[in-house]
Amino acid sequence: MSFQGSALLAILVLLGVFTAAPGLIWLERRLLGLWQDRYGPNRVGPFGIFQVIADMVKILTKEDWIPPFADRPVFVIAPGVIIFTVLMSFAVVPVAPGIGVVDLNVGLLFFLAMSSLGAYSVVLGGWSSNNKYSLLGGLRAASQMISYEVFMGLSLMGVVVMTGSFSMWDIVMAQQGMWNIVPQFFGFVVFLVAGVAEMHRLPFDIPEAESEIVAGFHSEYSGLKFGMFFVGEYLGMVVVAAITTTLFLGGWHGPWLPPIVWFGLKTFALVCFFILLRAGLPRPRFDQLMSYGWKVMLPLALANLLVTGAIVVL
Amino acid sequence: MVTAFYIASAVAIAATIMVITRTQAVHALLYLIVSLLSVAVIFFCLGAPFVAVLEIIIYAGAIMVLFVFVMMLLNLGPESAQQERQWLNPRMYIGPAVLSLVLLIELVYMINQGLATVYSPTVVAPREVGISLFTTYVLGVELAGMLLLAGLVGAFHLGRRRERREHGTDTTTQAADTESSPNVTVGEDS
Amino acid sequence: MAAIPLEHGLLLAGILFSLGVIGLLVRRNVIFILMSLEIMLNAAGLAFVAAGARWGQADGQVMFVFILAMAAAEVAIGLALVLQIYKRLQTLDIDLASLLKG
Amino acid sequence: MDIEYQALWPVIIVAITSIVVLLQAAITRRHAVALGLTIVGLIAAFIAVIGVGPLLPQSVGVLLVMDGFAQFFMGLIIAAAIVTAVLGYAYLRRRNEQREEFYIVLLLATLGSMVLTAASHFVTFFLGLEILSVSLYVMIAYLTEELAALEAGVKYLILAAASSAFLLFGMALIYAEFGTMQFGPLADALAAAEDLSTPIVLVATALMLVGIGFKLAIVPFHVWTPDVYTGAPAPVTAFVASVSKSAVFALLLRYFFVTDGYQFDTVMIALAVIAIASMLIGNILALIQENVKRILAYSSIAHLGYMLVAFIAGGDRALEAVAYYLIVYSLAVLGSFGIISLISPEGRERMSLEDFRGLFWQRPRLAIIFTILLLSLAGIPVTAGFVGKFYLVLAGVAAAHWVLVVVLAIASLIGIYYYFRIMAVMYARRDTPAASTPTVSLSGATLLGLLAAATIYLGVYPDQLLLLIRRLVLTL
Repeated sequence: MSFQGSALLAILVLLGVFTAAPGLIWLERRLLGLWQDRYGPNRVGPFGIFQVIADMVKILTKEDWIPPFADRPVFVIAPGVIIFTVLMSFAVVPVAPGIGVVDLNVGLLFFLAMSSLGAYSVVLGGWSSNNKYSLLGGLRAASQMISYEVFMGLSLMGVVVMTGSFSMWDIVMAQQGMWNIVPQFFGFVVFLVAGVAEMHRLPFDIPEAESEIVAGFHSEYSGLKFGMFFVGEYLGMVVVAAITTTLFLGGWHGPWLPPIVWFGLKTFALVCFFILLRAGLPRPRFDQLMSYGWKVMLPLALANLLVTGAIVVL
Repeated sequence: MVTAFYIASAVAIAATIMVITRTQAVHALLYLIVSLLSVAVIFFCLGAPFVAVLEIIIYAGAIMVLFVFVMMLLNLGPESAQQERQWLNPRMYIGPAVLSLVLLIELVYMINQGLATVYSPTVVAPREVGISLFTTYVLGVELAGMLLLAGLVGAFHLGRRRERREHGTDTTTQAADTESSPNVTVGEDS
Repeated sequence: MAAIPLEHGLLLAGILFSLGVIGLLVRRNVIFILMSLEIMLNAAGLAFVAAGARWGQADGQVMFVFILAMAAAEVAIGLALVLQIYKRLQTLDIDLASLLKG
Repeated sequence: MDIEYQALWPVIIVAITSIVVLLQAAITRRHAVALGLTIVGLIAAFIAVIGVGPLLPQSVGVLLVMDGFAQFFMGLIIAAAIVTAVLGYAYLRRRNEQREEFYIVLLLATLGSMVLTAASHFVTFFLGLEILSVSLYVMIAYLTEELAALEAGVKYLILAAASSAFLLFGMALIYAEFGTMQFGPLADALAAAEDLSTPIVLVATALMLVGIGFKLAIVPFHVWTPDVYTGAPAPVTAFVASVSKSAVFALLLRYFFVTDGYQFDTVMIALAVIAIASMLIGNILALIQENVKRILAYSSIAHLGYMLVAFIAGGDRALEAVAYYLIVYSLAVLGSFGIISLISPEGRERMSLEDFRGLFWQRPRLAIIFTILLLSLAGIPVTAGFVGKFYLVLAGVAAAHWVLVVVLAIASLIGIYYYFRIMAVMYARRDTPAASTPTVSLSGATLLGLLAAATIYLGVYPDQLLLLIRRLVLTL
């Protein structure tokens, strides 16, 4: 892959991702409406499809206020971090044969690295706001994301053991015959749960938990910076969906349709699943979240890795 | 690659200088993270992609988060930065700087004398590192496990919060507070 | 891949190490001291990786992994102690915490 | 790749025991059970150390090598760990603290020390040292209620981590130059190199000596010693003074003997200066202390200096002398800190000289035991300390290091003064009635009696131990 080619692809992927985000916001609100037996946005344009654009205009024109008691530089950096890490994660996703930014031999680890850096955006946002609710949100985020990172990494190692490579492309190639979800079902489950926790989506949105700690880490944010957190969360959802598709659902593999469509469909289905989760599940308490992670997810991920390793060796 | 190496080196040095001169702990930590990230880039340039990513995941992503976590618990406000500024009189740097300079000159001299070999880094892929870890160094991995166990037990014991003992009475406080300590999140698997 | 002279890798490690030493000696706040220690350990790890790259062996990287494990254990205990000391003294000044002088 | 693990049973048993105690603490917290499991595990490991004898010498992969040398020091370390565990039981029984973790970290520290004695590779060298250090941070700061303990823990952590960083940097430079981290091949590479005075080797060795010197607490890396010895609980101090130093000294011996560190004149001169400084400064500073733990701390700096004299001499005689002296020294310091931990009531430790006034009239047996141990430390005839020091001097004389030997003699004379000062206080009459001392636990007192008896026995009949040392240690 030449440099120009990959740069072009990078731009295309970025554009695709950025146009996907507003669409997702609309989709989520409509789907939530559907599942919760109400309308959702339906005034601006047909099916409320321009609602997002209206919201965007509102967010962009709002005063971008930095509280005087906040730690300015950190306050400004925090929302940028999440956008940066999420977009970097897309670099290693193989969309279709030949379409993808880069094939790293440590691609999977690169994704984990970026998701672990993503924790800073929430943590620093919470700290720099200098507000007790934000601080609590930041503390919760730090412990939640660090803990769930452990299981996330462990749940993926089963796939790595089976494929014998950290490269995303190799992993997709290896799923020609059978998708990894079959032999790695428990890995899939753990990764999905950990993924939801990592991007702190509902029901694991403990760091922001409006009903307990106002809006947690982004209480003090407004305008564009708030928008970045907001968009970052949606992009995070897409990343996790895309990575799950790649690692467990056979990536672009599928009959009849062109690879890129298969990839898109699978990712889309997963995104809808995440939205369904939000519609269907209540938020757990913080200590429940932690003990669920350490007492259920960790043993499950370890057992999965152990069994996979044993089978591969034998 | 070579250019990337030198740029990353410059960034690493600059960021590290910022770390040791900041007064606000979180700012210093952010610079430290930048420094670690640029060291990761350097690892990549040196043909060691595996440790490059580990540097980000574990060093920048886990150990440093632990630092932030503790800083949030301590809630060091602007006063502590003020205090730090008073302590950090520029003159204080002179002595240690001279000492370190001597150390550095020694190192530079020695490195120039010793290894005048230009080498082209061969990429040592994760697979090779993994195979090496689990064959030759498998005992080392076990020992590293025991090391982490010591760290875990130690952090649990030392970081444990407990009720203050009542004066005069000799109540043994136990068990009740074993769950309340959130700072046992150090069980990172390497 | 183009050549990077080994001494430049080691040199960078040396510079970072020296900066860590300066931080260690100048700082009085325990948190900063711990950060300086991290800089030093990381520099030592960098030296190992550079050395491993010279010989084209995985050993340098293996050693780095062990250094990571050690740094994690060290920081966990160091920060636990910091929390206890702060709770007791309300300061992190290493000089104030000196009952034991002699 | 097949690795022969049979010879490693002692190490494996200690590792398993630590996990068993951990699980026990998770299920039910019983102090006595934790002690019992620890002792059983350590005794099993000790038996295993003797049992693996016929298999030796055996290399375990490239990382470890089990030989008579490792066997000898492992035996010493395990025995000292058993003593520490019993003392710790008596000590923690009187404290309001979660107790079981102590045994876990004690076992891990023992494990790290054992790994050090058998290390034949930088990786095990480093990991053994770190397991030991990390466990020691916890043991030193174990009583989190006490500010002094916390402070000692933080100081030790900062200095130990810094010294580890120096050590690592030195190792990295050697690896960069020679491309191997295993002691054996490294020795070959060193022998093959035409010019040994290249700066890189010297600087790397110097950096590594900083790391090792710190662990041995020799001048100028001794600053932590008095604070840590005073702040840490007495049984832990005993462990730091005996086990941690024996293990690191064993490693130093192996590293220097295998890679022939004696060929570097500069390094040997530096070591000689360090030895002289340690002997003099340790003893002189000990003179002005009013705290028994601090006196013992400074005296331990001096004792390491004595051992360096023999170490610098090199050869089989040095190995013999150092091995013998480490046994003698461990007996004495374990016993001395054991006394302090036994007579300390709940809460505060008894460690100022005044606390010892009139001890003889209150607890004659303990006072006599302490006297024997102090005499041994001072190197008075009939005690093991005399024989040990005799061999150290012999090694120095044989190598014709007259300056070192003379300094050793002068330093020992200074030392006698402060040991007798403690004794004089013990036998003096008290004017004011003493505060009641706690009941001394029977197991602890018996143990100390045994240590004192062994000190006398080795002073009168040193032959058997010497034969054992010749058979085991000289396999290096």
